[in-house]
Amino acid sequence: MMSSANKTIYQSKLFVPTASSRPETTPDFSHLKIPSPLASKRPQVLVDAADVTDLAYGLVRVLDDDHQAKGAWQPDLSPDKLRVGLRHMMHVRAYDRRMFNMQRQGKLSFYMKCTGEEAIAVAQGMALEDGDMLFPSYRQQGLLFVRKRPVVDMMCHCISNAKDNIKGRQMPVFYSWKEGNFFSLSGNLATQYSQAVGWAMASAYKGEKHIAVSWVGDGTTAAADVYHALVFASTYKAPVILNVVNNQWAISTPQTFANTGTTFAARSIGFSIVGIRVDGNDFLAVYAATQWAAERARKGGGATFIELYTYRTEGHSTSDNPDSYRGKNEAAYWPLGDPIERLKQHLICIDQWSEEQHLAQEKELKAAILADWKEAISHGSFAEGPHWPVETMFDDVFKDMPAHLRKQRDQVGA
Amino acid sequence: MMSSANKTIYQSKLFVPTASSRPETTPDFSHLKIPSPLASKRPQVLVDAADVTDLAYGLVRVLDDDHQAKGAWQPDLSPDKLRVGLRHMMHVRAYDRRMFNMQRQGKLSFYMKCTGEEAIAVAQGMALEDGDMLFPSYRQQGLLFVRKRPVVDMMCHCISNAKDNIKGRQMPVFYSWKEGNFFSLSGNLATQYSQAVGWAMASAYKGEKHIAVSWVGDGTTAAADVYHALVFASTYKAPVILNVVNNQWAISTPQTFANTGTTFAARSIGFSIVGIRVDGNDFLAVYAATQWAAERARKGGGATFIELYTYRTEGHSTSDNPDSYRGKNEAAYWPLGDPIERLKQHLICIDQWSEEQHLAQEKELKAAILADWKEAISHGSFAEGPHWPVETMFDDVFKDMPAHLRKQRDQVGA
Amino acid sequence: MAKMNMIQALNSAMDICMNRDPNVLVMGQDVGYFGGVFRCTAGLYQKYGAHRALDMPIAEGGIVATAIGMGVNGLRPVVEIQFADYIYPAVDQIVSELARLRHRSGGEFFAPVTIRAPCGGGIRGGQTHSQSPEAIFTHACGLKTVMPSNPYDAKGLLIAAIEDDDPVIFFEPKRIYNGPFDGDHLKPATGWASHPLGEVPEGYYTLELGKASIVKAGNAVTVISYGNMVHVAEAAIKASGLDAELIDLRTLLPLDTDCIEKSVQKTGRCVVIHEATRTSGFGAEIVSQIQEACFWHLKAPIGRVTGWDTPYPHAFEWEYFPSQARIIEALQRTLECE
Amino acid sequence: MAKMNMIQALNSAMDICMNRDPNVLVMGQDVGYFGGVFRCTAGLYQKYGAHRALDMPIAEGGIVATAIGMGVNGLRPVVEIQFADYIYPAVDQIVSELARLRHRSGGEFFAPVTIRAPCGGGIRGGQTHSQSPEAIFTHACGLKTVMPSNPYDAKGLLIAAIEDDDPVIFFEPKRIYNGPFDGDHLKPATGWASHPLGEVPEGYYTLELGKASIVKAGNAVTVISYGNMVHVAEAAIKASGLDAELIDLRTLLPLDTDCIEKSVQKTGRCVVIHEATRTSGFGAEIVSQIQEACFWHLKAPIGRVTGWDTPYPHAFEWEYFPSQARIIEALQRTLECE
Ligand SMILES: Cc1ncc(C[n+]2csc(CCOP(=O)(O)OP(=O)(O)O)c2C)c(N)n1
Ligand SMILES: Cc1ncc(C[n+]2csc(CCOP(=O)(O)OP(=O)(O)O)c2C)c(N)n1
Ligand SMILES: [Mg+2]
Ligand SMILES: [Mg+2]
Repeated sequence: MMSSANKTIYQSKLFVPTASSRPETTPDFSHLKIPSPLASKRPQVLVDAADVTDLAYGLVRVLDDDHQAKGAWQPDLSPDKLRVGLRHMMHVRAYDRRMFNMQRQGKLSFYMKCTGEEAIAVAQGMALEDGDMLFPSYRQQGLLFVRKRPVVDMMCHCISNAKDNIKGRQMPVFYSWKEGNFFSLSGNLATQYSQAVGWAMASAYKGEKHIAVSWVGDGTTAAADVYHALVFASTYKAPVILNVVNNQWAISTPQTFANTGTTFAARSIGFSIVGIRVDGNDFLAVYAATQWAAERARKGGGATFIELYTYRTEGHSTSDNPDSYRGKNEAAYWPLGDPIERLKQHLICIDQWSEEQHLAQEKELKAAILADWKEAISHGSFAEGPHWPVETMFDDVFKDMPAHLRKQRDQVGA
Repeated sequence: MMSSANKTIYQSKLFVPTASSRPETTPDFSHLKIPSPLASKRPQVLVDAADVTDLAYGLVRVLDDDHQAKGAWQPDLSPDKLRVGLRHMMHVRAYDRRMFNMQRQGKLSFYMKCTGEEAIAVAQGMALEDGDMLFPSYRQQGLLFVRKRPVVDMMCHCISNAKDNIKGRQMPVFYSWKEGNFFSLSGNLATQYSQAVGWAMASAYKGEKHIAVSWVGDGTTAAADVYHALVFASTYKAPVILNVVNNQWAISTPQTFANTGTTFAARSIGFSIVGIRVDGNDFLAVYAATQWAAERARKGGGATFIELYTYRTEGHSTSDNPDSYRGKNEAAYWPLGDPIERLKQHLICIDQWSEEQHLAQEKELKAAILADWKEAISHGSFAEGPHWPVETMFDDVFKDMPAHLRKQRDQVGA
Repeated sequence: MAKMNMIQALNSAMDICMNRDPNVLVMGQDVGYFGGVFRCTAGLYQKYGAHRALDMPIAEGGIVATAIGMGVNGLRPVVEIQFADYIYPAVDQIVSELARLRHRSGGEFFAPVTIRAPCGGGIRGGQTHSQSPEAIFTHACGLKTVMPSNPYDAKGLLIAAIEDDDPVIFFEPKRIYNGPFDGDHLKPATGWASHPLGEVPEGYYTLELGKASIVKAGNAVTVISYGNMVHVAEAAIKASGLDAELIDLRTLLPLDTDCIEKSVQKTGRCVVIHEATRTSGFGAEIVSQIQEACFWHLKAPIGRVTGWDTPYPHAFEWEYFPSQARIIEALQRTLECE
Repeated sequence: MAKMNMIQALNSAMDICMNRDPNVLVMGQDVGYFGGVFRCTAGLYQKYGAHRALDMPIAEGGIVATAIGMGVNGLRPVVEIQFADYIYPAVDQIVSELARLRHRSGGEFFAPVTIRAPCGGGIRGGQTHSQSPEAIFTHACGLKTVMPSNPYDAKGLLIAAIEDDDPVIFFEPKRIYNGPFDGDHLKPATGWASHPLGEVPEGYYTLELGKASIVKAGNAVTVISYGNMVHVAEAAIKASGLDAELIDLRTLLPLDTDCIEKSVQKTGRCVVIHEATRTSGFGAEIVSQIQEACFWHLKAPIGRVTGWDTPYPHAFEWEYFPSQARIIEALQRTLECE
């Protein structure tokens, strides 16, 4: 198959996965089976993993095509709570929009949106308790909104200014927020996943009730740490929720290079861990599955592995242009819709929301974000500062600064 | 639960796996379900993994309790071939015995037996083709016997003498034999497993028919490389057989610290890889399953994951005393018997072997091994040499020796 | 000859090797259809197919392991690690396996794998997109370690690396992919087109691994560096007007000790520069060898200008990055000694 | 005071820490019921239970990762890596995570994990049971790296390491677990009972991390070493009759530069000794710092006596292991310079 000067020409038999679409093809998701909300059973939380393997191959849904809540997984969520969820999701989207634009204007070095995936972090965050420890990846900014991290503080981190709680040390979006039990993000994919299991083991060891929750993307499931998380979580029945956000893409690489021909949720079967595949764009389903898993963990049932089936509507990051590797507008073909739109329609459908309220809230949030941004840059911009004093670069390498670092610090001229 | 001076006392809720037995308890394997050879179906080789998940939870057997061959997995093996298999297993055992004793006499620095597991490497080796590439762990010495590695050469390696093909570089049992397509053993567990997948991918890429075969122990399944092997083998449908030799123990650690509460074979389910659990002490079953998997791989069906259910009858190595961590004589309680004894009884049962022939062969092999040993030490002993010339230590670090190594070599005074 | 930036030069090297030898394939995250996040493998998928420009799962340890297996089976895999910062999950396969296979098997097996990884900072990448972990690989015997500083060298060295039967760790300073960078981030960026080493033959050529190059001759002090820092050093030397001899190591292991020693024996003074953290960086090895081989010629302690012993910070990138000013200061300190 | 070998001293350190603080637990392969393949955790399972002397799956990366998570949740895990040679699968978690967590989170999070690993050769362990990979960890900022040479130090340093809020990589030279070893493998083995540093208090005490000890004062040459090689150096000094000052670093990072510099400024000569491979070993860092700080005092090039740049061979262990003869030769070479 490949041309070559004067050497053997190989007839390759190697299987290589293909993509859902490429720029030269038209996206087509018609092969996806989208079951009705009535199709999934909701087992008791202390069920044996071996008895519910169907959950790993199904798709837990609550909102049906007419925006009604249906089926066994309907969570007990008041309209008020639903409105809070909607608001958080809209808040996240407004935040992402502004930060992305600010990056385009050179105010941030980098940014990553979670557009189309807002239901995941928001609904999951709301289904958890404050004392539960979050070990997120970089598309769960929604958790911070749920836990009421001041938006200004998030922005100050993203522009590494003098009010950045992590002192200008990390790229934008690599948040850390101890007070909110939100673990410091790593650039190295997946490393937090097995750490979360250790945190959960410690919680069990101390006899406490708090659980750990972690997230990786579809592409990241291939990493060794994901395996470690599954092996250790299962071996010690750690109270942990391990989430896979399957947004179909890992930069330019389709999820087919990680799903090994089956669902991600199925990966947990061989570890006696319950795997649940959930419509990640269905706020109610995400909430319900998370609540179920959290209860299971708190009751000593151990880990749950949740695949959140969703779609990365935009580019990987500000460094990325998805049109160069996937079908134009693939997002528009995605059959599970948009999470904000779906919850909005549900609320309208049950007479708890209106287009007008929605528009007003959108406007309000946009204005709030703008005000937050203005306040944030009043504490310093990335380019101009003020930043933390330069010599603080040498702090926190160790608890107490050893002599060789003091010497280096002095050379920076502090 | 734990005493402590003036600090909190924790009420740990952490689950910690237990052992099949410890010195203070009596071994008991009565909970194990040992199905009849008639219980497993033998599917077509190009079956979908999702359709045969039962194979991962069953136990493929051929020899029944009366030593008859039964059921769907009966391989097409002539009595001659069975006798060859028996002879190889007895040869391996005789070899292990002598080498172990020689270690006890200080002639080897270290040794590892595979007692009780001989059927695995021997039957698997026989079911493969010579061009298939073997990526073994340290208890598959049987493969070398099947592939006709001269025993003297194996011994010369184990005593690092002047005839050691790997030039005194490695500890005993870390064989390498390129001519026999037997990959160099690593001390680092599991690393060869994912390498085998790469070898198999290259075979497919080149359009060749040879497959790769690799082995890890039950304990080693926890290693990251095992996950990589599964993910990559599945993603590229690599023609590879991935074996787990579940001999119940990893040094002092019971398999419960690795099996995550289910069978090892089940681990492949979430990767769309067929998992088969096989009675590893049943020569015919091991042969049949391997043949099936090899055919599947050669026909483009991709990887098979085989759990070989067996028992480590003796200590981990010459550095180990199993009586300090497991029930006395646990091996005697093991319900699947001894592979040599079982094949012997089968052959007797079908009138193709006798106690007399068996004893005579045992004697003959013992004598042959003794003669081999004498020849081996005639080429040099570990303590006294002759070894390879000392300066060869600097060879093969690179293909051509760079200047800094030539300089170091000269300092050794070569 | 053509004008090429480093990305194009590296791409050309891989293209030529793939064209000459069907056993060469490129593999890694996003290297296939997309052509790599830095575009180094752009077009290879389209030209050679999905089987030879292989997209791979996000498991660096698995990528290197499968590359080793392929190498043992006669292929010459060229692995891309998306950022050098993400090479650590593959360290066991690299150090315990790739580096030692030939030795531990008595020469029976080897895997001619090349591992490419963009390294270094200056792109506002923070602590996990800026590292220079080369020292680790020079400590593990059995690996060759290369870091080119310009398109011409990059192409010649990469072809040599791919053809080499030993494993090669090939670090590419990403800050200079598109143009030389002298450390002054406020100056407008310049491309490789105007740099003499941006002239690159379109066809096949190799540069021998293990040979340094003298970027600029001089008598007063020897400056030893590699990768991006060569350009910063060159600019610092120019700015200071000092009569320094600048050596671009190109290959760290095997190290071109002849070139180094000859220079230091001439100048009697030396400054070693790298971007990696200071303690146990490769500079330490260079200093140690020089003080041993050239002790009686040395008129001043050998200086080191390096990254600080902290993670690479996002906000203080330019305070971390070894600047011209720091280099000049070190040169002057060295020259003041009498 | 009691007579203890290193295994007993380490065991006592862990016992004391577990007894004082319920947040301390030990974890690793075979460390629970069995008490570790070298018996360092013997009895802790029986005394503190399966929850605090945790047997773990064979996945070093998973072990360190869970330890980090535990550390973040308030525990003080003491991890055993069965052999230092098997620390590589955990390198990503150690270097990218454990070392940097405090810094990258602006001081919000940290994990006070101690990682113990038996290192070094001389036990016929071949290439994968003999390595000394300490240099790698000294290059990754954020880790403290320790290697004791005797029972008294081992206990005091291990308690200090466990109590330290920074992560500590704690290497234990396994060749001297049961007795000091002077490099002469033909001599009958002697235990720690007859060695003054085999006298170990039974109770709690700590030795400050980052402080070297002067094993033997002297004026003619400074010998710097750590771990097993301290004893080989001591014997070599004795055998040669030279007036050498012997420094046992004990902690590699932070390095006790005061102690080193004071000595070299006095003697003007120095030999650095370690068992790890030479190129980019920690010796290179020591040499670099000394030549910088003590340049004007140096009367001879600083010598390095190290393992060769080859994998640790099975058959030629004693040709690989830095011998007394090689040390004496280096000392003499250093002293011959005028
Ligand atoms: C260990 C490691 N390897 C590679 C990368 C580079 N990288 C950053 S994000 C990414 C893709 C991740 O995709 P996925 O897990 O699907 O998450 P998503 O971006 O879709 O949310 C890659 C390869 C990294 N950060 N860490
Ligand atoms: C990466 C790594 N970690 C730890 C070890 C030490 N070690 C050698 S054998 C062994 C137990 C392996 O048990 P298992 O996989 O069940 O194989 P078995 O010995 O039972 O055949 C361990 C922990 C090693 N060799 N490599
Ligand atoms: Mg994704
Ligand atoms: Mg085992």
